[in-house]
Amino acid sequence: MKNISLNIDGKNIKTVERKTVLNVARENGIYIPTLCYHPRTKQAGKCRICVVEVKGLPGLRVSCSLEAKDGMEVLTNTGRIIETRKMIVELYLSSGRHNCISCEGSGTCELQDAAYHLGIEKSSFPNMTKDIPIDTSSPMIIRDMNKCIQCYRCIAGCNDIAVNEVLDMGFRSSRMTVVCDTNKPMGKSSCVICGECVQLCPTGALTERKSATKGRDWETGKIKTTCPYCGVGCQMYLHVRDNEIIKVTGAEDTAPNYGSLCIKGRFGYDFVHSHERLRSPLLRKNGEFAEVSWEDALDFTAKKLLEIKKNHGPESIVGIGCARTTNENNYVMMKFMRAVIGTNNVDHCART
Amino acid sequence: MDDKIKKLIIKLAHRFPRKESALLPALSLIQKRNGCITEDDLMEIANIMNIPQARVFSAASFYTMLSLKKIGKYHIQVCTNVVCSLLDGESLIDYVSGKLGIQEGEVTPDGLFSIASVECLGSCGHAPAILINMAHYENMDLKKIDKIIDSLKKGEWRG
Amino acid sequence: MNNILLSKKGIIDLHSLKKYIAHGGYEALKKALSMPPENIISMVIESGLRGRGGAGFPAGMKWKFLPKEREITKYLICNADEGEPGTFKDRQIMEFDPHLLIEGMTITAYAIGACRGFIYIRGEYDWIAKVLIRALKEAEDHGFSGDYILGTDYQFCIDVFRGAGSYICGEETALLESIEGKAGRPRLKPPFPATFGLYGKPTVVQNVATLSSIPFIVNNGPDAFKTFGKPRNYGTMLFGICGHVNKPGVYEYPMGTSLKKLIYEVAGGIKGNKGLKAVIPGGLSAPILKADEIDIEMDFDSLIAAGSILGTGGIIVLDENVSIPFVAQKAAKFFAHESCGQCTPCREGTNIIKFLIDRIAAGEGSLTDIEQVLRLCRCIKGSTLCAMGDTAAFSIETMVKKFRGEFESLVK
Amino acid sequence: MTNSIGEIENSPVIFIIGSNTTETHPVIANSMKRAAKRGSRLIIADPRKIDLTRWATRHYQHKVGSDIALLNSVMYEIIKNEWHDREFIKKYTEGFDELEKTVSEYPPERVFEICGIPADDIRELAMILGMAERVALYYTLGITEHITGTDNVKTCANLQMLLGNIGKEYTGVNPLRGQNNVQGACDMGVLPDVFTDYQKVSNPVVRENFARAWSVESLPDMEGTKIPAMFDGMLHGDIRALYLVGENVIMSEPNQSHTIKALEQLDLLIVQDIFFNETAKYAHVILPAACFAETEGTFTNTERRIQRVRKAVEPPGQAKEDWWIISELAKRMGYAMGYTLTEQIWEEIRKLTPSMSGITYERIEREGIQWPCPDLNHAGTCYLYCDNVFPCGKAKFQPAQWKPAAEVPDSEYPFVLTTGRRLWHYHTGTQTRRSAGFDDVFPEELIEVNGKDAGKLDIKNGDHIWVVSRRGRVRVKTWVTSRVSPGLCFMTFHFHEACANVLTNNAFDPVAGTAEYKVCAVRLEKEE
Repeated sequence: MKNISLNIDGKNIKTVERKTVLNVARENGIYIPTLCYHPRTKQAGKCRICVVEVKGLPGLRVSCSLEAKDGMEVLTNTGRIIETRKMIVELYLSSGRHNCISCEGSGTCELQDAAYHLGIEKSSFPNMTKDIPIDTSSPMIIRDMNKCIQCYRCIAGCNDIAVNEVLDMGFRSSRMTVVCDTNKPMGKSSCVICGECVQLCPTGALTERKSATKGRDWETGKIKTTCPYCGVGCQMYLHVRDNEIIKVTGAEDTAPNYGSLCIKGRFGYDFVHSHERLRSPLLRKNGEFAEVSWEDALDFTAKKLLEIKKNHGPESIVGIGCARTTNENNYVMMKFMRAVIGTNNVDHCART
Repeated sequence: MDDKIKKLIIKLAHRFPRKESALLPALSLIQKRNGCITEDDLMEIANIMNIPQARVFSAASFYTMLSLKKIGKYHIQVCTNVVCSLLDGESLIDYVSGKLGIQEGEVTPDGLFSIASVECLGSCGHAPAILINMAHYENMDLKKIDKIIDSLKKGEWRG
Repeated sequence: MNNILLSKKGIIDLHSLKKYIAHGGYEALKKALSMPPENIISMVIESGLRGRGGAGFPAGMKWKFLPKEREITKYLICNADEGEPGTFKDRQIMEFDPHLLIEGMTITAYAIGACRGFIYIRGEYDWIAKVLIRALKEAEDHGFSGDYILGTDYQFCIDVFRGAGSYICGEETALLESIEGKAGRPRLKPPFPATFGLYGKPTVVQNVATLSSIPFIVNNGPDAFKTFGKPRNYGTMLFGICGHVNKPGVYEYPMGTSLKKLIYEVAGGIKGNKGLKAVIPGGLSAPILKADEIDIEMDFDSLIAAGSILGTGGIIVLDENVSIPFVAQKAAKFFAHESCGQCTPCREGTNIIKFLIDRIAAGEGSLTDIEQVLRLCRCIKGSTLCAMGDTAAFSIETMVKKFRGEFESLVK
Repeated sequence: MTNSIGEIENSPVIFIIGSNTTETHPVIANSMKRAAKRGSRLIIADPRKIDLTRWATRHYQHKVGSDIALLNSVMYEIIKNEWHDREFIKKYTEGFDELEKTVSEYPPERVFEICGIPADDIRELAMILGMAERVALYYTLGITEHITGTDNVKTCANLQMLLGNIGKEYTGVNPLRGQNNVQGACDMGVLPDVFTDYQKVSNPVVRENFARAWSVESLPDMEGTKIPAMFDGMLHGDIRALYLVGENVIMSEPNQSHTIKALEQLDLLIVQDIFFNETAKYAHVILPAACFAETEGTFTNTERRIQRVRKAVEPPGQAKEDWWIISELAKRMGYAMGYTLTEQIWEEIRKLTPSMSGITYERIEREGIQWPCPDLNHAGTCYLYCDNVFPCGKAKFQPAQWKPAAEVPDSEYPFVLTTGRRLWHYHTGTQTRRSAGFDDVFPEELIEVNGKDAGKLDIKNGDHIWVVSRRGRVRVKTWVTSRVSPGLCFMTFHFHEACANVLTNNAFDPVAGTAEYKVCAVRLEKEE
């Protein structure tokens, strides 16, 4: 790729071609607010908050869709730009119900960020909000269209990334809103609840139902790990607060899934904290299971295994490993059967 | 959706370089025949053209000539934009509303009439204008509209 | 005048192929098919013909942007979606002289190598669509359209595609979306239709009057075309004059004709001999001109210089009794209703402008409301995805600025 | 997978046979749908009208268990039309003549009788695959869970070798692994005949190597018992103890009553799990294990990518990580493993596993690496056999003959039951059914029945019916749908209330030991 150099806010920047002005600016520590742009859904040009001025070009240009060219001179914070950005944030604030106090999106909300950076507390435009009922029909996702900023990211995610093709934009003008199928409640639509839309939503319009009130984003630790379901091996973050997983999000910067998950990976985590989890070793005594200490359980098991090995030979013992647990655990299991029991009678359900 | 319309839509779908181009013609066809587009129609069209239902809804809810709600057999649309209203077009809508006893967006109890105000009909040179279903009427006045509505009531209509 | 587009005005039954041919129709097509396509493009560039849809982009240049390769599928689309208040010129051609448009399209398609064309006509023009369909059928039956045009192996067929009620579909990329079976929302540009148009293929979108000028240029040569109008603004324009005039209608006059002349001579002056208050010179989205500003030549460049635009050439004449806040209300209602909703400044901005102007007109507004309208207009300009936001803001801003007194007299 | 997930999106032709990808591997299906949307040809051969067919260029709905016949016929047409890759075959393969001979018995007209796809459609499929520059083939358990599973896989490989679709980007034979670490468990040698990296237990050098590393005198050389044979062994009394780590065999093994009978014979059943599942009821001792979120380690995904698993929360109560439990047992049996961290285990693995030698925890901190990765400077391998070097020298065509399933419908059991999974649940449901919301979306098992059959039996959508096989009966709600063709039904094993494995046949493939979950004969009875 060809090297180019351009000037942003008086700063000479060297980069390579085929990048957007937005990305070049961000790579060089220049803040440009965005709402509809997301690296995974690419340029959108809808919210218009990322506008910049370019010498020689009329009007304002949206930096998310403007290709950086050699010799370009870009300004990102002129009076006109700031005035436009402020107007956009105020338009959102007066057309939607953006109340951060108990919003699940608070802390990760990109509208909140933009308002903060522009120093906007409230809109000076008249209040145009409509009271749209909150869609709670989906078992996993809460849709509060009062907080929707029509950025199209959920639609792009649903149609271009996950290709489930459930969402689209219905109606027009200020009545324009995201619809599921033929304007059905999400829970009655053909939505397969992959949650791609939730992950891409810049505000609190789409949130995880199970995570509600469980913890603010800044209160959680995020641990990157591998999904425990199918063989795709999606990379994801477990959001943890007080030793509890409260949310799962896809890891956007790594193979193989680049942020996508399915219903199981994204929402099937709470079995971890099920009250039905086994908490103590159990021994069957007179047909009933009784809680015992690890010492007792292990002593009993080891003794019994040694006894059977002695009386019936190692071949009378078989082990079934687990396609669900780690390589390390499986290796240790295989080693145990071969080195300790002395048999190759070890298998797992590779076939189911 | 009856089989006849379905066949027509399938035929439409083959007319264009890509099937989905028949979406608007298909929706307009149903609108014209049935006076509104039902949810079943939307799903059926999505099925025929193999496009997402949401996309069909997106289009059906975007265009003003398509209606997702039942409208009257005669849908009277009065232009209320600049030129027509400067030439007293707005009194037309009040008059029709009074005559039929319904407000904008309502349907008469017999299902015969509904009224809507619309943006420019492209008749600025012959303002004021109204559109009844697909028929244009230009240079309107109260007398003319009276006559039209009366003839519609009597079932003598050319459109 | 009626030199180029309405030259056959008044001929009875001109829409029939027989009549059209009897008056020299399809001669240009015959001539064109004997020429190399690139010569037609050069001819059109030479004529200086600019698009009559509003933007005024040179037509031949637009065609030149298309890839030359014959094997690449290309489309030609006629934009007949005139829907802007004050605009009713194209219907004049389509209704009375449909073959002129068909001939112009067929020549253009041959020049750019398109095999398929669409006439995108607004849904409300049902009867005109029927006229076009009938004319197309006749043209096809007689070898002027369809397969083997005039015995050559050139093929080009045209479909009439009806809109369903959306002003924004007059924007060329929204129009493409609409033909593709979607809501008509403009696309982000670039890419432009010339490289990524209908179904992602190179496409030319051209207004009815533009395409209908082509037969004249081919028949008479670019110089003949240039005898009308003035440098950079050659040819004639269809002016639709409406509102408070004695003889509203569509008139063909050369580019650069005086607005004053058009109102007072051509359209017979102000109705009821009243005084003139203002004129909207190019469809509702053109910034308003005060009565003392109408001594102006009607062409692309002169109007821009005067702080307005030629737009569609639809002239709305407002007499002295008209309340400008009322006109602003209508304009705001129109733009708020027709905004596709895709980008924030246009979607929310036009909605709030409408709310504020309604409030002012109802006598419940304040000076701050006027300031807020102006602030919105200022910020919307240049920041929207397509040109509609710009023009909406420009049009309303001008009304408020030029007639501020009227607005102020309404507020508390 | 010979190739990688990342290649899917740009593959010109994607051929999917026996994989309900949108439901079983949703995120991979996303790539396939994206590919289809941008113009790739998505070709599906599946007995059911699975959701992915909505995006498919073509769907060939062949009969369950007729894969070999169909593919052989496709190869018949390919060879007949000379669409095969002669150069590749000549240079890199052997056994083409045998293949040619075998497939010559499968003209499309004859195969129509077996698979139900009209001869012209078979020809069309052959043409699409044969004329394509590159084809990537994907399959899942629809190919393997048959008594001819091994032959089915070989036939897929034959097709791809015939077309030269091996060792290149956007090609390959790509099984999509059903469980998060089934690839890893195999790689780790949790199989009766191999150590890690598929090193044979029968090889004395290998045994010697492992014995030295593990500080034991010798290691057993006799190939061990596969799962299906284990249950037979329990019934015969040869096998007295079963150490079961994280498997709910009662639900997941075919022919449930047979499984229960076998477990009841044991002197010792050790169940190490995270839940008290259906199988735990038969245990003598139950050991509580930590789950994926409570442990450090690695998983290997379907494209051979070794990725980190990290501890996020503490295990509940006294639950412990598997490796800890196993090494504590070993200690009590006189063998000290001496691990304190999983990284130590991994270091040991990579020393004994040549294809993973280059992979360390540090290197996969941000993104996993695909084996083979023989040394620390190796970047990992996106697709195998890139120089057409095969482990066995030349790639060998292994032609196979079609044969019918072990149990075919008859007048008493007139329907074919095939089984699989649904998007909404996983495996035996131990995880998804204990996660909130899943039972709201899909609360109970549904048997898919075609409308024609339902009409004949007077069954309405939503009716509960009895499904009966020679091995058992379950009561289940019906879903009348055109997803299945007449004569075919579909169920899953997610719900213990109505588990398909009560009905399934435990006949298995003699080589792989995989049971025929995909075919058994059943009868549908209306509930009185």
